[in-house]
Amino acid sequence: MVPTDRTVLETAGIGKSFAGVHALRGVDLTLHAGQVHALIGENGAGKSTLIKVITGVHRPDAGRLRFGGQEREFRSPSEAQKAGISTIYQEVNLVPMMSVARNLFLGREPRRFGLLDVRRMNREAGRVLAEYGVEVDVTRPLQTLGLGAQQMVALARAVQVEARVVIMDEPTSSLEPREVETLFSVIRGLTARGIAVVYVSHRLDELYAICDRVTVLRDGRVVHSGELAGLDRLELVSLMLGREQSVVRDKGTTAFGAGRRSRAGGTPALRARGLSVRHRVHDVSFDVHPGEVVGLGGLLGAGRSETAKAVVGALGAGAGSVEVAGRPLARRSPAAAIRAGVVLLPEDRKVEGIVPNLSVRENIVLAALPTLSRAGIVSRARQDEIVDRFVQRLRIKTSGPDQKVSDLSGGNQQKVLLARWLCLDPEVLLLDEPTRGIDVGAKAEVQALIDELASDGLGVLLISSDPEELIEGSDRVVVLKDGAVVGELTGEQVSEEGLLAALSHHPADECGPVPEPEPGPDPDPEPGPGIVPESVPQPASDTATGTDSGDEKGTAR
Amino acid sequence: MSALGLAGVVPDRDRSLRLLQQYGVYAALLVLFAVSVALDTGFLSTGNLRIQLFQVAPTLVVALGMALVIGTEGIDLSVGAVIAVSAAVIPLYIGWGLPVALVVALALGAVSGLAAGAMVAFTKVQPIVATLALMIGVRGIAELVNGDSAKPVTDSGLLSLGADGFAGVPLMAWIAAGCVALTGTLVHRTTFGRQLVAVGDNRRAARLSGLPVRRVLITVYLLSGVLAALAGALIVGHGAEADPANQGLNMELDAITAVVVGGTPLTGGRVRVLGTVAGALFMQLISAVLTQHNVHTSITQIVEAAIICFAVYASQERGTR
Amino acid sequence: GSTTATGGTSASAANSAAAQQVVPPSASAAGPGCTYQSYAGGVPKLDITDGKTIVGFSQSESTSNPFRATETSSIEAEAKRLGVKLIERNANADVNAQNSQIEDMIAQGAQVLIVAPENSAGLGPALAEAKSKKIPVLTIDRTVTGTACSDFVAFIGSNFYGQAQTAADDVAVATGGTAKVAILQGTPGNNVSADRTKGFTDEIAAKYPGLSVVASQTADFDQTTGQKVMEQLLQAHPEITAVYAENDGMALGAMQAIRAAGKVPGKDIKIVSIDGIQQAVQDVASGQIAADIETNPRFGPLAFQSLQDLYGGAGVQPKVIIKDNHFTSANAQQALAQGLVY
Amino acid sequence: MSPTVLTSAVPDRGPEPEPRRTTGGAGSVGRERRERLAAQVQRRGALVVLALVAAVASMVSATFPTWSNVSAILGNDAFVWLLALGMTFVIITGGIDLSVGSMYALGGVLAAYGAQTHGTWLAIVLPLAVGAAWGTVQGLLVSRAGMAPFIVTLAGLLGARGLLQLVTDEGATTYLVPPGSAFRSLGAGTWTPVLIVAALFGLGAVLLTRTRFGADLTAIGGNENAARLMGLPVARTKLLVHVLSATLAAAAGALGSARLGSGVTTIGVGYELTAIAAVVIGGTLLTGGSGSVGGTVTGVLLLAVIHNLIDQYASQYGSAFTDTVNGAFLAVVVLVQALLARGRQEE
Ligand SMILES: Nc1ncnc2c1ncn2[C@@H]1O[C@H](COP(=O)(O)OP(=O)(O)OP(=O)(O)O)[C@@H](O)[C@H]1O
Ligand SMILES: Nc1ncnc2c1ncn2[C@@H]1O[C@H](COP(=O)(O)OP(=O)(O)OP(=O)(O)O)[C@@H](O)[C@H]1O
Ligand SMILES: O[C@@H]1[C@@H](O)[C@H](O)OC[C@H]1O
Ligand SMILES: [Mg+2]
Ligand SMILES: [Mg+2]
Repeated sequence: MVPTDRTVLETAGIGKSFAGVHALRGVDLTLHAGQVHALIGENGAGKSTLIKVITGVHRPDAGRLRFGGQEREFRSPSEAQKAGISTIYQEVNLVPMMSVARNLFLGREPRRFGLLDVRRMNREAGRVLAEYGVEVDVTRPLQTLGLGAQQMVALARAVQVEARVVIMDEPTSSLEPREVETLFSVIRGLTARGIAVVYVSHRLDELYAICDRVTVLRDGRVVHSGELAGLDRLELVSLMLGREQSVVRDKGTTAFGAGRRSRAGGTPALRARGLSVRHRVHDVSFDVHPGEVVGLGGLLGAGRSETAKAVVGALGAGAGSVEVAGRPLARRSPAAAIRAGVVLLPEDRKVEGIVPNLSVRENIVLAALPTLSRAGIVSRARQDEIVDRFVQRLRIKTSGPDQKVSDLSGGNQQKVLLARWLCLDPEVLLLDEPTRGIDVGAKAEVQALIDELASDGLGVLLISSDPEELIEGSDRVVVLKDGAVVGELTGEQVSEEGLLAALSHHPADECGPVPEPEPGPDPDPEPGPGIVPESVPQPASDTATGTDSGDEKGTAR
Repeated sequence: MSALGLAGVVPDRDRSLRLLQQYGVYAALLVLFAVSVALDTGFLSTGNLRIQLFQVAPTLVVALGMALVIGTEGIDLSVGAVIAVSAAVIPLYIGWGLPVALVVALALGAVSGLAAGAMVAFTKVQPIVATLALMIGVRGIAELVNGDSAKPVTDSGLLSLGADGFAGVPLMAWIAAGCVALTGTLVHRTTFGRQLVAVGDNRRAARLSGLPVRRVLITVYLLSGVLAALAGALIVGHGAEADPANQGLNMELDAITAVVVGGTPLTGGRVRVLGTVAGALFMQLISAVLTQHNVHTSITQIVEAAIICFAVYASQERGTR
Repeated sequence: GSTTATGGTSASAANSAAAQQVVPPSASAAGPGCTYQSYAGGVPKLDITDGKTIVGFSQSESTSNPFRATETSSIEAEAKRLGVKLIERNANADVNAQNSQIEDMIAQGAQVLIVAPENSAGLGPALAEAKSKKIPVLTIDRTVTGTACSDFVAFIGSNFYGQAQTAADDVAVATGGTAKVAILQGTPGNNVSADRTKGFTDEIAAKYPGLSVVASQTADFDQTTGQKVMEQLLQAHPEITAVYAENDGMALGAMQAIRAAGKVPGKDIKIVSIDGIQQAVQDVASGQIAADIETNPRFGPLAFQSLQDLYGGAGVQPKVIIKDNHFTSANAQQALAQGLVY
Repeated sequence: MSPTVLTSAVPDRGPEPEPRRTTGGAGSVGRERRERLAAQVQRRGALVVLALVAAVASMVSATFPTWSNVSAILGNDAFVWLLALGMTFVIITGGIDLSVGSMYALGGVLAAYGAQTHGTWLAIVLPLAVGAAWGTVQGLLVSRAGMAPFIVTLAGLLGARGLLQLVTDEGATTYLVPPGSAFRSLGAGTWTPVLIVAALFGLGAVLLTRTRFGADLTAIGGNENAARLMGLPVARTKLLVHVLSATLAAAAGALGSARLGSGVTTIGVGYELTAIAAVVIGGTLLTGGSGSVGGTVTGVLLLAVIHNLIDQYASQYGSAFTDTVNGAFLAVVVLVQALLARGRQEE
């Protein structure tokens, strides 16, 4: 690989607190040219804050920043950008109503005679995005894309810039393995050109696949910094969580138990028939039985999120019918669905989930309010009881129930949303990327929780871009493609190979060439091909990765 | 970077900034009051204070409704016209007794509010245009209903509502205070209040969380209409005349100013009831002082503009960087 | 699209009973009047009562003001009486709108225009358009800048400056020449307000050293605002003994404020006002208002007479100043009884 | 940063990933075209309504389609439409400018003052300079002090009126544009105003759709935070947008006074609301992020046509009736448009 020891960026003693919350305390970080530096830690550890301090979004309370051999302080993101630091922030930060092409080129549009060259812009945008595996009409508003595709656009945008440092805050949280692979090859291209990359992710496999060095943050402090190669997963996790390795050892990549069996008999908890949403979902039908976890599989933009939304009637009047425990849902609206016991944890927590200016408490009880109040007056005691219970149960890291939810870290916001739904005691849970952006510890807890809820008789529909989570968590998997069901995996078929097979299967009415499922790999009986495809050269330091996923799987069973 | 030295200081500055945001309106109000008294000690006389309460009450009542609407990220330009409708029907029904006239006026306010709410909730017309259409049309209707021109009102009940006091404080002020208490309870204690701010803060999330978004929207416009109609009755009572052509003109801007000066952001998701009271009082004091000191209209307007900017700047939320 | 005016019901009666009287020529300019031959180099002769000629009437402000309502219905009633085809517009106090409305009446076929201008300045485009189409324009109630018998036929209306002088005289009489006066001004920027302020202050400066103006604030010709402003002024200046209101609405508001301050209008504080609407004249009769100077809005008969003079050869004087009534305790009751008040 | 960087962004790698299609099958091409057509109709709802109203008007009224009627609308209203042009920019950034009505009046007074005292050059320079300065102050308060545009420009509405009254001696002085002044020719007739205004709208459209400034302001309205994180010049753009709007309003007032022949002090009251209505009717989102100059043209024309019709048919029933019809018409127009646009948004 590229031999480097050139320091590009260096922070010393960075401290930052928000209204009494110490988000960062004395953080030192050193980035080397041509290396990928992993930044990891629990939710709320301070990763995003550090990135925002470096790039001029926040002003540090203490500490120094050296960049390109000089002491610097960026007063705005644009200053940092001009200096050569390109950043993909944690939540997709693009302009939803503008076209895909416009978003890609904002601020550096090609011009001709002083005016924007729109045709060239669209042409180039189409070409660039195609290279990233996103083939869409680039004149469409960005918001019509799924979150994953939006993330790819943000990525393409960030690496277009001539930069010396590229920072990626959870770039893969909504990506499928295939997109992750695309991202990796992009990163390799960057390091080859001597660019330093900061990589934040809660998916440990990714770190081993791509990172050279690692810095672990805990409660705003650096608890470890060094070569990644020398650390095994267990050490890494125990560093992050601040717990003994022996305690951590019992947890695998996923915390789903193997005890449940599909219970296909009886009245389904949820019965969806012929769901259609204009242009997006076509005649989708499926059942979810009590105690069953049904996965919804598919590639980016397959229409999984839309299917889930269609179930609760969030997309307006579409065709199809929904029955909950045998009773048809007469009105199709989120409110009606919730009353019937069907709740949806949306994928885009920023846009569709949190109510940013309300407190943690108010966000948690938001949907449960009517049941917590008498004659329209809310009972404070009953609220507090619920809030306390869920803050503990989900280990929500907050300075208190009165903290503004938008001030929580991304992962903790996600937990608040989960709490909002769980405190309703629903019959059917529709979970769209429930562990998106959640740290390993919490992820395991959420997964265990899903298990537990299912064993208690809930029906769960699980959407996850993490195939491992999908496979291990689901009793059955319904596979979608272009908004239609293309297959269903049951029993032994519920495996990554089965998923790939279903995805490559083509319904009869389709024409055109049959697409290859993945570039390269044969359906491999060995575990974990979806996570670390063979086409990815393993990092040089790789001792753990090759066997890693296998090991983890082993421990999980 | 001198940040190291600052480390201890920054949180304190943060804190005082936040305090300023929280209590800035009240501080500004106090300062202004002190200035008024310093300029003329007669300002403290009960007679003068009564006058200020008389004048602020209708604006405050309207502003409360406006604050609710603004909390949902809306705006209601029709309040002035609703005042006019209220003024138009009171003389027509006062013969049946004050209660009947009041009920009719409030009901019409509710109808107008319902129309605004329905447009906003069902057809997604932007609030500013929906209520602009009502602002024009409803005033036209008020003038049509009224037939001719301003009418004197002589009903003793209504006049006493507009001029008498209880415990030395004008009835109008008591009524406004009652509205403040109710609005405060509604916003801070009830499910509805919580839903209102959620709808204003993130409507999509509110909808996906099963909140009755439409009902909330319709209700706030309806309340705004009813409160405006009530203000109309107070204005008619205080002025002893009903003039649908002129009463309530510019009231929408006065109310919005009071709300915003009081610290409620126009972007929704937050309602400050007491702040609105302070905002209304603040604006009242400014105009009182300037009028009483016989300042020219030109200077009055310029000074008002400057003070609004200053007050809002001092009390606005500033992002902590 | 044109319609024959459907005049107000009671307006016709009032129209004749209290129709405008012209101030004797000494006050207005004498000399050869304006005729269709001399107007802007000559315009076609018309018979406005032939049932075919279209007369356009442009009203400047909302008819919710009794002055405006009476003015409009007076024109409509007279048009109906004469069998004139009338089309009309209301500009709602917007000069731009008044320009386009006048032009659009021209497009609709208006051959003569009666215009109540919103302000003295700003009707240039409409007047130019009319002139280029050889359409005479008669202006009523407010003046416009320009040349009579060229840009417009003539002006018919009150002398606002003179009204204000009379008001000052009335204040002096009512208070015995010594008073602290508050002025409630009309809408700022409006030339009626300007004249009514200047006439008043000029007059007391010239004649009444005992009258001092302690406060002068605008109340936008509006009753509610008049009350508010007066309430404030009474707090700051308890010594006020007289109020001059530039229209009746503000006077009515001031009375309410005076009562609320525990004083008696007409006794503790003398009020003089302008316009002469019913409600105010009743208060004159009951002694609460000292005097009210009329602004007579019944322009119909005089306006159409002037148009007939324009085409008939008798000619129209450039400035036809009307004789406004002057209501005092002596004649108010009688005027009310005779239906001379609008 | 040249766009050529693009080519090097993605490194070569083995097999190209299988491109994914949004939609399956061949029939999808036609569907997408239809979809787009529908979207166009929805987006241009105001144009559809305008066409309908104009068609009906031409059928029922003999005067409506005549040139003299059209020129009565165009000549007198066109300058005022510039307020809506400026407003379009402000609204697309997610802001609002309530001061334009007062600024329009102030611009007119200043121009007349300039023409009367120093001649045409001052009549042009003075209002533009004051407008730009006023817009700068408002823009700074919005962009640097982070204040809500609504409140800043509401204060501006008051303040500019106050300034106007100060300049005119509380409205007592009226400045006249001397009859022979060359300045007058800027506002005379029908064609001059129309051409000036059309040119400015054309420039506005280019500015909005074909320059970085236009792209930046749209992005700011769409997601200000993202725009900031993307490194766009947020503060500068917001400042410029307010300068643009105030300057256009002052220019409109100046041109208006060239037409009216004087600086009318009472003019412009409530024009801000009409301008906002025109912009919004034209399909620009009040919340920012999306809008077009063409839409605003449609909006102003639609309002002008409606007023013209109401004047013709409702005037004889009095101003109260006219107001009622006016409000009802506006409500119907926005409702129809909202219904047309239905289904465009997801919820
Ligand atoms: N603007 C803010 N105001 C107050 N507190 C904040 C703010 N931003 C972050 N915090 C707090 O700082 C801490 C660190 O948050 P940060 O977003 O950096 O975490 P993170 O490591 O990125 O977590 P995640 O993995 O969940 O994204 C958290 O406790 C969070 O609540
Ligand atoms: N290549 C693509 N990648 C991503 N999204 C695409 C792509 N092509 C089209 N889209 C659009 O993105 C939207 C995504 O739909 P939806 O969110 O339901 O999909 P999803 O299966 O949940 O995918 P995601 O993981 O992106 O959320 C669809 O409207 C689709 O048209
Ligand atoms: O009061 C009247 C005013 O309202 C009108 O506009 O002009 C004439 C005045 O007398
Ligand atoms: Mg983070
Ligand atoms: Mg999805």
